[in-house]
Amino acid sequence: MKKLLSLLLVVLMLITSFGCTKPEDKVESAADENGDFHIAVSLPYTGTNASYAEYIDMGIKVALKKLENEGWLNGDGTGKIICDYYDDKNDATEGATIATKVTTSTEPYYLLEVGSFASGVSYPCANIYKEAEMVQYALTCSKSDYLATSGDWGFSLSMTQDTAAARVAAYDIKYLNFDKIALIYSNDSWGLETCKFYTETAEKLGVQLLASEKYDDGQQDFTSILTKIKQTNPQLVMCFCAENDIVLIRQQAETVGLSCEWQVSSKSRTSNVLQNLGDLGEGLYGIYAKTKDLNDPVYIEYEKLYKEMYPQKFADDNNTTQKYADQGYNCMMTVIWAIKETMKTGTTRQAFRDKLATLTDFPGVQGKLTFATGRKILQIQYLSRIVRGEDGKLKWVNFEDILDTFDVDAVAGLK
Amino acid sequence: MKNTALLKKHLLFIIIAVSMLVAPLFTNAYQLRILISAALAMIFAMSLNLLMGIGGTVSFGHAAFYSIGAYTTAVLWYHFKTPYSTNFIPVILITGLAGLLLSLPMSRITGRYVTIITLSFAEIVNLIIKNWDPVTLGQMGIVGIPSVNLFGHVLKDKREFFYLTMLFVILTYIIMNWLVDSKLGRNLRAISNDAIAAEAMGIKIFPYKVIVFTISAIFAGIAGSLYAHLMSYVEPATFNANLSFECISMVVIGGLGNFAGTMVGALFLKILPEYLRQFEFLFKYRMIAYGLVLVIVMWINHSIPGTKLKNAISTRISALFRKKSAEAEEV
Amino acid sequence: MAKFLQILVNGISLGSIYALTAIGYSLIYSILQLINMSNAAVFLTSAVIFYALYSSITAGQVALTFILTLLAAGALGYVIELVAIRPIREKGDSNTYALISSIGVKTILEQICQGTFGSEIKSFPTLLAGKYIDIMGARTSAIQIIIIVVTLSILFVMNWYTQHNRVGRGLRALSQNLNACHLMGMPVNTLIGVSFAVGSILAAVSGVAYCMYLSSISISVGAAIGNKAFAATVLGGIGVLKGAVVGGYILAVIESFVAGYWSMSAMNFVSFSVIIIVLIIKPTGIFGKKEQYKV
Amino acid sequence: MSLLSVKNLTIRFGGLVAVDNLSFEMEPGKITSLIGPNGAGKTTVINMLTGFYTPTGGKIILHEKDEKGNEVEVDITGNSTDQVVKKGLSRTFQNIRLFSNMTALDNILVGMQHRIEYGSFLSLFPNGKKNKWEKQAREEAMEILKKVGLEDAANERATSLPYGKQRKLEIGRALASHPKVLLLDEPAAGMNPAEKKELSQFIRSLLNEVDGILLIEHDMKLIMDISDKIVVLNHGAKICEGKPEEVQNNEEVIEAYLGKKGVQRNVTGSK
Repeated sequence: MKKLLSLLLVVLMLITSFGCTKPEDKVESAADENGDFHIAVSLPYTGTNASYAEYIDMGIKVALKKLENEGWLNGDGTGKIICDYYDDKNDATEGATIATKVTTSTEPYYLLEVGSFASGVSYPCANIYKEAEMVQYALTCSKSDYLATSGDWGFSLSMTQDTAAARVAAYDIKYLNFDKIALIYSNDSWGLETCKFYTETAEKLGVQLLASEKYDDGQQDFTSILTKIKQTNPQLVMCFCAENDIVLIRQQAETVGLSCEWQVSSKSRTSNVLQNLGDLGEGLYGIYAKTKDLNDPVYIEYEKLYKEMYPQKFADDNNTTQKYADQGYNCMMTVIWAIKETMKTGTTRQAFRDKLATLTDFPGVQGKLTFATGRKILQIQYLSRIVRGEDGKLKWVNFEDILDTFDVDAVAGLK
Repeated sequence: MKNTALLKKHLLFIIIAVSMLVAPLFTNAYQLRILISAALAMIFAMSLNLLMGIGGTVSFGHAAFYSIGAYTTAVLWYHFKTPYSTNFIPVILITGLAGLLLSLPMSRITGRYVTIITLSFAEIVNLIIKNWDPVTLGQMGIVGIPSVNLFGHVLKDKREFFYLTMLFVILTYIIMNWLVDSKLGRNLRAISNDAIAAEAMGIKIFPYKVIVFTISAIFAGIAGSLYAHLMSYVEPATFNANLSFECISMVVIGGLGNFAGTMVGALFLKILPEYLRQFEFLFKYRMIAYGLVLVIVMWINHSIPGTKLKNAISTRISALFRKKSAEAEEV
Repeated sequence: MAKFLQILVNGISLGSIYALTAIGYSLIYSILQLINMSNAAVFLTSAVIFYALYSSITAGQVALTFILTLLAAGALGYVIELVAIRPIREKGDSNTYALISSIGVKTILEQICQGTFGSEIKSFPTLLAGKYIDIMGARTSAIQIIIIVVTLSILFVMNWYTQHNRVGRGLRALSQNLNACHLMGMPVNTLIGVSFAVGSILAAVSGVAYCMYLSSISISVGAAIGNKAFAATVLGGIGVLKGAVVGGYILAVIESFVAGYWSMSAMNFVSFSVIIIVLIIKPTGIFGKKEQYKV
Repeated sequence: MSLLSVKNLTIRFGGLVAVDNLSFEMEPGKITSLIGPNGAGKTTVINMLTGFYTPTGGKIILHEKDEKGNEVEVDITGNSTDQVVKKGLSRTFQNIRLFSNMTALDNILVGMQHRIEYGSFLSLFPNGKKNKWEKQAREEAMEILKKVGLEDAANERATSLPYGKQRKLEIGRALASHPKVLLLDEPAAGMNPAEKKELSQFIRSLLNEVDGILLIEHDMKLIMDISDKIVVLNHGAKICEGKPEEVQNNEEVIEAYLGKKGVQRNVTGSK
C-alpha cells in the first residue's frame, strides 16, 4: 500500500508538470498569435560563473528596455520580445536538458536560444540546436572549433582562443619583452585551449615557458604551486583563470614572497578584480577588447539606460558598464536587428539565421560587429594595466595606441 | 510460485514498466528525454540497491563505475570508431574489473570505513579521467559520440534509444530478482544482516563481497555507457560526488533491498527538478526545494510521527477502497 | 631548504583547518555512528554569516563578530539536529536515513548561501594583515601562526573538557553506550543536540579562520574542505578526537608537498590514495580501535 | 568408540589462559554437557570447535567412518569455520543471532546453504540445476520448520517471532546443515520452566537427527535431566567429568559454584 501511494504521487506529478502539447506544424513565422517573439536564455545563474551570468542578464534586459521604450518591434507597443530565463548551473547535462526542452517546445515556440556562458556548457549542446535547426547564440563561447561543430547554427561574440591567446603571447614577449614566463591556468576546456595556443606562440617566438601549472576547479590554496614557481624566479606569471581565482593567486603570491609582474586574460580584466585586489593589483597587466568610445551615441544611450536600471552596479564598477553586460547588450541588439529585417517576409528560424549571418559592421557597444566573414568575430584587443591615477586611485588603463606601432597579428603569426 | 502470486509480488514493477513503455506515444522530445534519464537512473540506482540493500555496503562512490562505463564507450569510439555493440563487452569487462578492484580492500575493512574507501576510490577514478589527457582528453571532454549502433542498425530516433534503455531496465530488474531469490542473494542478505552468524553457517564472506561488487559495478557501467550515447558528450565534471549522493537518495527513498521501490525513487528524483522548474518563484532556489524534499521524505518514511501520519493516510485510503469494493459487491 | 620549510608551514596551517572541521565529524560519529554531511555546509554558512555581520551590524570589530558567528553556528547545529536528525534517529532505523536527511540539509544550506551571498569573491577581514615572519627563509603570515595556535588551544580545551567537565564526560559516555545513558536518566537528546552545536562551532571557527587565511570568501570555499576533513577523520580513526587532528595534519602536509614538488592535480590523487593504503594496512584508521564483537 | 575427542585443548589471549589443557570425549547418540560458572570458558570452547578461534595448543579429532566402514580420525583443529561446517559441526549462539529481517524459511535455507550445490553464476538466471536444488531445499526447509513446530511462521520475519520460537528457529537453522555434532550454547536462557520442560524433550528428540549433542547450559535441573555425561569447567580447566549423579555432589564442583561456605552448608544440610 505504501509503495502504491508514492507511485500515485509520481504519476500525478508526471502529468501536471508537462501540460498538454500541440503537435508541431510547419511554422511560417516564429511570432505567436499576438505577434510576440519568444527567446530562451540559458545561463549559469547558480554554481560557478554565476557572477558572469548576472552581467549578461543585465545587458540583455537593458536592450529589451530600450526596445520597449521605442514601442517594441512595430513601434506601436505590439510585437514584443519575451525572454524565458533558464538556469543551467554551469553543467553540461543541465544544459542539454534545457536545449531539448527549448528546441521542442511549441508552447511557447522559441525563435532562438541565447547562452550559455562557459564553452564547456554551450559547446556540447551545439549539435542539439543544429539538429533542431535553431540558432544557438553562445555569445561568450570561445572554443576554437565551436563554429565548425555547430554547423551554420552557432553564433558567438567572443574571439576564439587561437587568436586571443596568441595575441597575449605576442604582447608579452615582443612588446613587453619578457622571456622568463611562468603560466597558471584552470583545468577546464577554456583553460586548456588558452594554455595550448599561448605556449605554441611563445615557442614560435623563441621563449620556453619556465613552468606551466594547472589547477582544478574549486581550488582555494595555491601556495604550493606559487612556491614552486618562485623557484624558477620568472619575470612574468601569466594567469588564464576566472576573476575569483586571480584574487586568491595574487594574494597568496604575496604571502609566499613571489615578486614579479602579473598578466591576466580579458576574462579577469574586470572591476571585481580591481576592487578585491586593492593595492596588490597595482601593475597587473590585462587584455581588453576595443575600448568603449565614450562619445559614440550607441554607447551613450546604452550607458544612460544601464545607469538608470542598475545604479548600484554601475557605481560599483566605478561608473563604467561591465564588459559581459556589454556583450549581452550587443547580442540582443543584433537579434532585434535581424528580427526587424525579416519581420515583413516572416521571421522563421531559418530566415532569422540567414539574416543574422549577413551582419556587417553592426554598431555594437564595443566597436563594429561582423558575422558576414564566416561568423568569425574579430575584435581589436589592447594591452591593459592597473595604474594609479593622479587622484591616487587605481584603475584599468588601456594602451589604445598600441596597434599604431605594434602589429600584434603579424607578430603572433596570425596574418 | 503460482503466477498470480508472482504477479502480485511484482505488481509495482509491472505498473511502472508498462506506463513507461506506453508513455513515448504521447510525450514530446523534452519529456521523452526526462523519461530516458529516469530509466538510466533506474539501472544505476538498482545496481547500487544490490550493493546497499542486499550486499549491505553503503557506497559513497558509485558514480565511479557510472563514469567508467561512460568513458569506456566514449574512449573506444573516439580512438577506434567501434560501434556500441562491439564496445559493450569491454564496458562490462572493465567496469567489472573496477568493481573487483574496489572489493579487494573489503577483506580487511568493515563498517563505516568501507564508505570512505568507496568515496576515495571515486575521487581517484575522477582524477585519473580528468588528467589522463592522451586517452580520455581530460577536461576537454569527448564530443560527438554518435547514436547507438547495434550491429549496424543505428538508433537514430530517440524513441528507439528509449526502448533500448527500457529493455535494460527490465533486464536489470529481472536479473536482480533472480539473484535475490537464489542462494547467492540469500547469502548476501545473511552477511549484511549478521556477518558472524553467516560465517557460522559456513559462508566465506570475502568471495561474496567480490561477486556483489563486480555485478553491481557492471550494471552501473551499462547505465554509464547508455548515458554517454544519450548526451553524445562526456566530461569528468558530471560524475562528481553529488551524482553518488543522488543515487543513494533514490535507493533509500525507494526502500533498501526493494528494486521496484528503487525505480519509484529514481522516477521521483528525476522528475522532481523538472517539475519544480516551472514554478517561477523557485527560479533560483530550485535546489533548495530538492534538499527540502529529501529531508521531508526521510521524515515521512523514517520518523515516528511521520510513519504514524502515513499509516493513518494509507489505512484511510484502503478503508475507502474496501468500502467501494464492498458496495460493488452489494449492487 | 626555504621551499621545503615554506611548504611544511603551509601544510601545517592547512592541517589546522582540516583538523577543526574533522573533529566535528568525529564527535558526532562517536556518539551516533552518523556521518553528519551537513558539517561542511556549516563551515561555509558560518563564513557567510561572519561576512554578513561584519559588513553590516558589527562592522569593524572582528572579535565581536567572531563570537556572534560562533553562537549562530552553535544554534544552527542544534536546530539541524532537532529538525532533521532527531525525529529520524528516534525511530531507531539504520543511520542511512539520517545520513540522507543530513545530505538534504547540506544542499539547503549551500543553496541558501549561494542565493544570498551571490557568487563573486569578496574580500574578507584578516588579522595582522601583511605581517610576515621569516623562519629560515620560509615566509609565514601572522594569520597562519594564529590559526595553528588557536587550533592547538581548542584541541587542548576539548581534551580537558571531555575529561573533567560534567557535560564533556556526558558526551564521552554517550559515545560509549547511548542506551545506558538513557537508563541513567541523562538528558540524551539535549546532549546530542549539544554535540551537534559543538561540532558546528568548531566548523565555524575553521570556516572563518580559512577565509581569514585566504583573506577572501566565495561560495565554493566549503566544498573541497568538507570532503578532505571527512577523509582526515577516517584516516585518524573515525570516532577518536585525537585521530581527527592527526589525520587532518598528515593529510594537509602530504597534499602541500605533493602540490609543491609534483603537481596540483596530483595532490588530491595522492591524498586519497594515502587514505586507502592506510586503511588497508590498519583497517580502523591510525587510532581507531578494532570494533570488539562478542561471538 | 567416540564421536569427537578433544585432547589438551588450550588457548591463551595474551597472558590470560582462557582454556587450559581441556580433554574430553563425546560418544555418539549421547548428550554431553559442558557446565561451569560464568567466564569459565564454555563459549570459548565452542568458538574453538567451530573455527572462530584458533587454539594455541591441543587437538580436536572427529571420528568418522569412511566408505569401507572402518574408523578414521580427522584432525579439524584450526580449520576455518566453513570447513568445520562441511565436516558436520553446527552451532547456535548464546544471544540469538538470527538473520533479523529475513523470513524464518530463508533463515533455514541459509543454514543449509553449503549443501545447496550450485554456484553464484548459476544464481543469476533460472536454470535446471538451480531450480532443482531450490525446490529440494525449500521442501527440506519446510520439513525442518515442521520439526521445530514453525511451519505456519515460514514467511514471517524472524524478529517478529516470540522469544521461545526464535530459539527453536535457531536450532532448526543449525539442524539444516545436517550436522554430525550439534553445539547448543545456552538454548534455555530466558525461558520459563514450562518452556524449559518442553525444550528438554525437544533436545532429547534431536538425538535421532544428529550423532551427538554438546550442550552448554546454566539450568542445573535441565542439565541433570537430559545429560548423559557432564564436563565441568572452572577458570578454563576441567575439574570433573562423569555421570550427572557423580558430578552433582562432587565437592570441587559445589565449591566452584557456591564457594567455600556453600560446601559446609551443603554437607550439613540434607541432600
